[in-house]
Amino acid sequence: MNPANYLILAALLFTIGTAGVLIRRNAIVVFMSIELMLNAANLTLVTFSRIHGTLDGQVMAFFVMVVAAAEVVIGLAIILSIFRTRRSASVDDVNLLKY
Amino acid sequence: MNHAVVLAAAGELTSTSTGEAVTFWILAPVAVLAALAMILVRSAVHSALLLVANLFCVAVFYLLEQAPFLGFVQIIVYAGAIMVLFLFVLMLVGVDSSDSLVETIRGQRLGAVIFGLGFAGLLVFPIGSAIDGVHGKGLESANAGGNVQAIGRLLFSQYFFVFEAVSALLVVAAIGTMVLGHREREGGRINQREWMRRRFTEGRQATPLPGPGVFARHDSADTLGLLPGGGRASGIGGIAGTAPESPANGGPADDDDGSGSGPSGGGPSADDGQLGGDDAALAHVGKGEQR
Amino acid sequence: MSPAPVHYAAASGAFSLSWLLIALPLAGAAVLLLGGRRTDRFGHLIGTLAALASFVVGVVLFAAMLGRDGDDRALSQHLFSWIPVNGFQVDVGLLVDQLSIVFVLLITGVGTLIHIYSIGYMAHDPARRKFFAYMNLFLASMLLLVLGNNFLSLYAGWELVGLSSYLLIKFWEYKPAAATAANKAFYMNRVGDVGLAIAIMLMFATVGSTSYADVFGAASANVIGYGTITAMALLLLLGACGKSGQFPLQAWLPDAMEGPTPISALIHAATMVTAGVYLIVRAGPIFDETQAARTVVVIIGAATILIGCVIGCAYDDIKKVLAYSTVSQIGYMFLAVGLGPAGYAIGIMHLLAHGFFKAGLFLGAGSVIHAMDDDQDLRHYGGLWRKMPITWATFGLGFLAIIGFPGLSGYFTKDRIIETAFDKGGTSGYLLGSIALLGAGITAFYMSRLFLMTFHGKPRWSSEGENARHPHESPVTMTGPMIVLAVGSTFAGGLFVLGHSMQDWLEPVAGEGVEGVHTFSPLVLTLLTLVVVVGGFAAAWLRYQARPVEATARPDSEVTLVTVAARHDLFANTFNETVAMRPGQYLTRFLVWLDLVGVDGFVRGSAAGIGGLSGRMRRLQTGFVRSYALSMLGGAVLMVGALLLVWGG
Amino acid sequence: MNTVPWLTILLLVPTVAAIVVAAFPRRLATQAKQLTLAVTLAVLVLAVLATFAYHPKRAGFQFAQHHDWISTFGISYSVGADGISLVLILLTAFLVPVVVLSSWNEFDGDEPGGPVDGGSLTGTHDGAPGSGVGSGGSDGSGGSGGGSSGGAVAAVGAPAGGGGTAVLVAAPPVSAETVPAEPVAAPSAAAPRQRSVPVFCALLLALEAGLVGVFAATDVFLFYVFFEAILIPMYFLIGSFGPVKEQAQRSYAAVKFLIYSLLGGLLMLAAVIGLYVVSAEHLAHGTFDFAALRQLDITPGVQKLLFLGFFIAFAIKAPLFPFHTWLPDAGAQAPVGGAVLLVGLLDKVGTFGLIRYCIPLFPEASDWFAPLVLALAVIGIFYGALLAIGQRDMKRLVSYTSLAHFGFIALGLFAFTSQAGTGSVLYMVNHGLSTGLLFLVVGFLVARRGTPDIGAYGGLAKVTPLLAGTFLIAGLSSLALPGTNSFVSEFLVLVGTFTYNKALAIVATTGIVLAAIYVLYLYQRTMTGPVTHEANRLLPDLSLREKVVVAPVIALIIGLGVYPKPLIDIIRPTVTATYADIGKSDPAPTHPVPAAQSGGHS
Repeated sequence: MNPANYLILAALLFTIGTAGVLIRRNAIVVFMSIELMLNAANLTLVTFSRIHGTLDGQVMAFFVMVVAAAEVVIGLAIILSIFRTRRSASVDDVNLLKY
Repeated sequence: MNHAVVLAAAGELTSTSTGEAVTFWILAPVAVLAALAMILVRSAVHSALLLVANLFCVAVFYLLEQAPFLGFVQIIVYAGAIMVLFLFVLMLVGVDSSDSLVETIRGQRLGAVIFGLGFAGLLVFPIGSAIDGVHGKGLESANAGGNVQAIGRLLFSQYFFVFEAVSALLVVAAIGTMVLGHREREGGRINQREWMRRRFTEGRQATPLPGPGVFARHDSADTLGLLPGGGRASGIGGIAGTAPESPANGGPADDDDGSGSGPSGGGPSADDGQLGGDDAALAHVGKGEQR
Repeated sequence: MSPAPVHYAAASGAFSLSWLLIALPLAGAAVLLLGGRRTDRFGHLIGTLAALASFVVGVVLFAAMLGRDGDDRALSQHLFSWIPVNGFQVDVGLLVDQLSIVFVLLITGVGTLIHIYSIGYMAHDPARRKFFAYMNLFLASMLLLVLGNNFLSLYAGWELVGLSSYLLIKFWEYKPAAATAANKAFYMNRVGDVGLAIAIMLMFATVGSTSYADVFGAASANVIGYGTITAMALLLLLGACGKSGQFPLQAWLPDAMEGPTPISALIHAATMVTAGVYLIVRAGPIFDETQAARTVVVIIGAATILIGCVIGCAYDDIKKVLAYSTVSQIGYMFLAVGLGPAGYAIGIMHLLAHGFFKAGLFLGAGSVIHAMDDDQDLRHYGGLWRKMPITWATFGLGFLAIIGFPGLSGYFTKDRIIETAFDKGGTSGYLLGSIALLGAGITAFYMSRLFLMTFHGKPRWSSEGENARHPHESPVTMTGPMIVLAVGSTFAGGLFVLGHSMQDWLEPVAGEGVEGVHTFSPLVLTLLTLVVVVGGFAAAWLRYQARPVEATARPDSEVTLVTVAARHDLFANTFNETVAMRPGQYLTRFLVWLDLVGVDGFVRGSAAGIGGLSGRMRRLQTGFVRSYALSMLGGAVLMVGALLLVWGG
Repeated sequence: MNTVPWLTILLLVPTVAAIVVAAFPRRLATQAKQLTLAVTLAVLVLAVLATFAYHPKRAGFQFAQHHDWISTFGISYSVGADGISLVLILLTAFLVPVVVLSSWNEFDGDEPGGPVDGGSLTGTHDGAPGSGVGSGGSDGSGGSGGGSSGGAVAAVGAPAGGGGTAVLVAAPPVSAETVPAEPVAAPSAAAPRQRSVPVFCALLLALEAGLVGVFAATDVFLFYVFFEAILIPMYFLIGSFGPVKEQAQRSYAAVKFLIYSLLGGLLMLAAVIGLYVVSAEHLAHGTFDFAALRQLDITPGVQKLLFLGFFIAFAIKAPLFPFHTWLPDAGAQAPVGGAVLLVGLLDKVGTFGLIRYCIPLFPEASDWFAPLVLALAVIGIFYGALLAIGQRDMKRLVSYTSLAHFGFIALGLFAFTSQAGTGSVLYMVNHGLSTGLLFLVVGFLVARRGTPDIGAYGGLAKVTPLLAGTFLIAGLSSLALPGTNSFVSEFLVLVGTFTYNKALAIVATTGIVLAAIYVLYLYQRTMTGPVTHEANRLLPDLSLREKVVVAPVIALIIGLGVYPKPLIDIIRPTVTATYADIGKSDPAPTHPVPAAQSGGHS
């Protein structure tokens, strides 16, 4: 089966993830979209690993996952600390750093 | 032994290209729809679950692409741990804190659509045309002794340094979370004597609250149980009516200001407002006593 | 026939002292100016001594020159190299020849007399020392002008003379009118000087040097193209008109009467205003080559004669009348000089004669003004001859000389000019001759008017009442020079003309007038001028002696148009103002505005523009994370697009 | 080559003195002034000795010294003097002591006009933390100051108020000799702030050092370094030592001057680097050495660009027509001493640059741009004169007159004949003297009366005859009367231009009438006529100090007018060589005098 399909799928997922980041205001949903984008990237990596016939892609994907995990942990902690002081998890409320 | 079988099955699965194609064409739309739904659905929990669905599809794709290890790691780590973490935080932040889909920033949605499509178009068309017709060598040779063994060999040989760096990263992440999560305790350590004194100061609910389900349908941080007196219980030790910002005034409709205690233990850190309330009362009492 | 080829012998013997001529008055001026208050008491004596000493040196040089034979009287002395830049080698040197020694004698002679006169005239003026300092400065610069052997030193003298006239016109500085008159004089002189400067530059461009020897050598060898030499001559003429107050630039001379009277006598009658005539005669070889330039000179001369005479009749201020008479007399000189080699000598003769009698007239007027407590209005005079007999006598002689009473100097020199004008021949000859004749008539009229209104008729002043006048004869220091000048003005004419003495004297420098055919025999011509002069005198007699003179002039409405025009200097000043001054003011105001708004505005504007731009750019930082994410995505899309374009294509 | 390193000495003496004087505490004002005067006079003596040691006949740079500085880029500390730079160094050495002497007690009681209000120098920071004027590198002028408005900031005077921008001037690395680090005097709140005289003297010395450096440098980069270095002292002179009352305009003028010159400087920097690159292509190793760069034959296209870079910087510095608007503001707001140096010397760097760098380095481009420059020059002559006539403020008026004079200088430089070139270099010196004297006299008037507005004066000739006489001599020199120095140079410029292009010269010559108008009209409004204001009646005439200041300048004005030969002999060979190098020769007279004819002394 032609691997290009996977790549196109991954591209689509990545774009949807990006759109999610841009559109949603709830921090956590934004965060989930980022996770989706990471997944799309992983999918691309695995597909290329298959195309090239070496496992480097998969190792990369693996590392991506680990980094994603670390990132999620920190991200959520930040969201929580913001929520604790700001009483809202909306991304737009955090807009004091402006002109 | 049985996981070897599963691995082998996953391997056959992919070998017959037609099987792979069939699975792909079934799961691909599912994945896309799940993703689309995730960003469009109002409730955060629903989008979390949709994301889980998407993750599962991707996991299957990994399996299709001779990456069984990654597939299962995906399911275990991603779907299992990370998504649970999300749900957990969702619970803390407020399950129904879904935001209205009305866009506040002018031109944001339009821009998102344009650039999104632009980006997708750029990725798909030129790159797609470049990759088209390439069949790739497949991973039979690489996965010879089994995918996990091969990855393991790579991990501890070529990528050893990266492996160490990433582990360091994880340690840092953990510490980071603790730092962010930690909150200094305002007052001194509240020992048992102190709790008892608070419990019986005048005008507080001395007896324990009725168990969950007696009146309230559920008592989570965001939808608190109803007290007999009609007010809402505001988490542990809530005092009906007396606290200055008593829950009765009801903060923003969709999320009550009561928040569950932080996920990690480390002392009964009732939400800030509430604690504030006790202090005020205490301070009031305190002042009274000292005078 | 152009003058003999130009060669100057090196100055030797007495002539090596020629630099003293300039040095003495210059030293006098320096001592008086730098001396400050301490030299107040004897300042005027130093000044007069300096002038006298310079006169003595002049006479010595004149005597030495008489000793040499005709052709060997041009002696040049090199002083020092002034501006040595590759091709442009300018040295300061002195040229003492027939023409310049004549001028030296006139300048130092009349100058000394006027210095003596000023002792009396300025006796009660606190700043007398400064007056004598500036007078000495004037003498030095005038001598530099006439003695220079290089057009550039002539130009230096030219402007320094302008400066001293500026300083002396505004001598009574507290009078605003004097200051404006001085400025006006300097500006108009400067306009003339521009012409002279450009002429000198043209000389350098064509001949490669600005010294007389080279320029006249090239001119007489008619190496220079006709167009260039005509341009050169016309530019020199512009300079001459500026300095001598001729037709286009004559507005400043009457205003210069604001200065003290000795100054009007010395500078604005005898010496400075004749510098223009000197320039044309000195640049003879150039003017000989271009007929066109000479015609222009003649036209300007004729025009100025008429202008001077007409306006002279209308003014009641004694000094203004004399000023306009000077303008017209110099017109005569320009007319004579413009007639080519024939006229040079005659022009110089009239110049010298005029120097004497006009200075005499001015000093007489000064003594009258002095006596009448500085009142210069003719209508307040009358019957003064009894009170001031000496002034009456000297003024009378000068008056007779100027109108050309037979036997006196004016008669000889002015008639020769009229004669030469007629001898030019052809219609132009008749036209010019008749203009000169008409001029003589009108001159007779206004000079008689002035004389009669001042000295004869019923006195229109009173010795009592609030503006009481006590006319009295001036002290001897003032009447002495007047007498000398009166004597000079009677005999000078005869001395110069009879026996061609002056003509032969100037021949090597100014060339020999051809004794061509006379359109009228000399006798007929003399009778003709006499008739005209007597007619003018009679008209004045009837008008101002027979009938009583009104104390105040009739208003413009009752007076003929010509008189009204004459009272406003034939609208020369209004013309200058409308053409030059007012547009200049508007232009200045506009440019000041333009500079503030335009050029500076652009600078400030660009600064404000950048400020505004950055203000707007600031708005981009909305604070919303999502808009930043959008711009990042936008950037990514553009980058990928660009990369694909570059590599993908 | 000459053994005595004259130029380095001339450069070091003022630098060291500047650092020493800056270290003087505020109360030792008079000692500071005396030391400064002694040093500047010593520099003058040195300069004169150098002139005697200079051999006009010998071509090329004399007193040349060459030490590598940043060898990687071929930048070297190389100095050398030719006719043009030596004369301008002489002018610098002469004018600075005159300025020191003339502003001797300008800051003691400050303007007699009014008591010094608290905020004269404090640069009220209105609360903003002291906007320290830190310029990188060694010459941090340490301008930190207490926030409170009352607090006295004795710093070099952060030009606060509107222009309180922290001026981070990218000071060139080596500029040890520019404004020396000055200890921040303890802010004494009580006494009304007087401006620190030691700092004023230090600034003057630093400016003198910078100017000597600019004229002596024969390495293009070193020239650029000094070109920027002289901006800093001038900026502070204008910013904090100008008239007391107009605090806002003062900082506006200072900032405008700095940014305008910096803009020019940056363009020049680009051109300098371009030059380096071009030299790297042609020669094995890129260099900034002037002599080497002169031999390069750069393609006309590149030449035009590089020429523009240099030309715009110099056109801004010596204000030519469109770039002049900073001069009147700076001239009006600078202290009199500063204004004399600004107009007398700083602007000369621009015209000096034109003949030293623009014309020799880019001959074809100079030819190509010549019509444009000549047009700007002639416009400048008329524009400057007309604006001068229309001014109310005397200092602005004198600044505009120097715009007209620079028109003449630029005209002479780009007429490509040795007469015009020698004339314009001589004009630079003469303009320094005549406009310098004019500014000094205006300064005396402003010191007496407190206001530069012409309306406040009238009829002073009677009250102060000596001052009026000096004013007249300065005016006459400014309108180029024969007998004064300017006439020689102006006539040379006009004659040189005439042989190059007749029409241009004729138009320019008519400019001298306007010169007469603005000088005499000013003299008339201030000096002649009755005494209009009571205050004018008792103005003191020139004091002994002022006479001592004015006397040498007048002597030079008249001396150079009568006998300019020594100066011309120094300038002429260099200018002729410069023009000969780029293939320009004086047009021969069209009808030369037949040799036989000129018997008399030519």
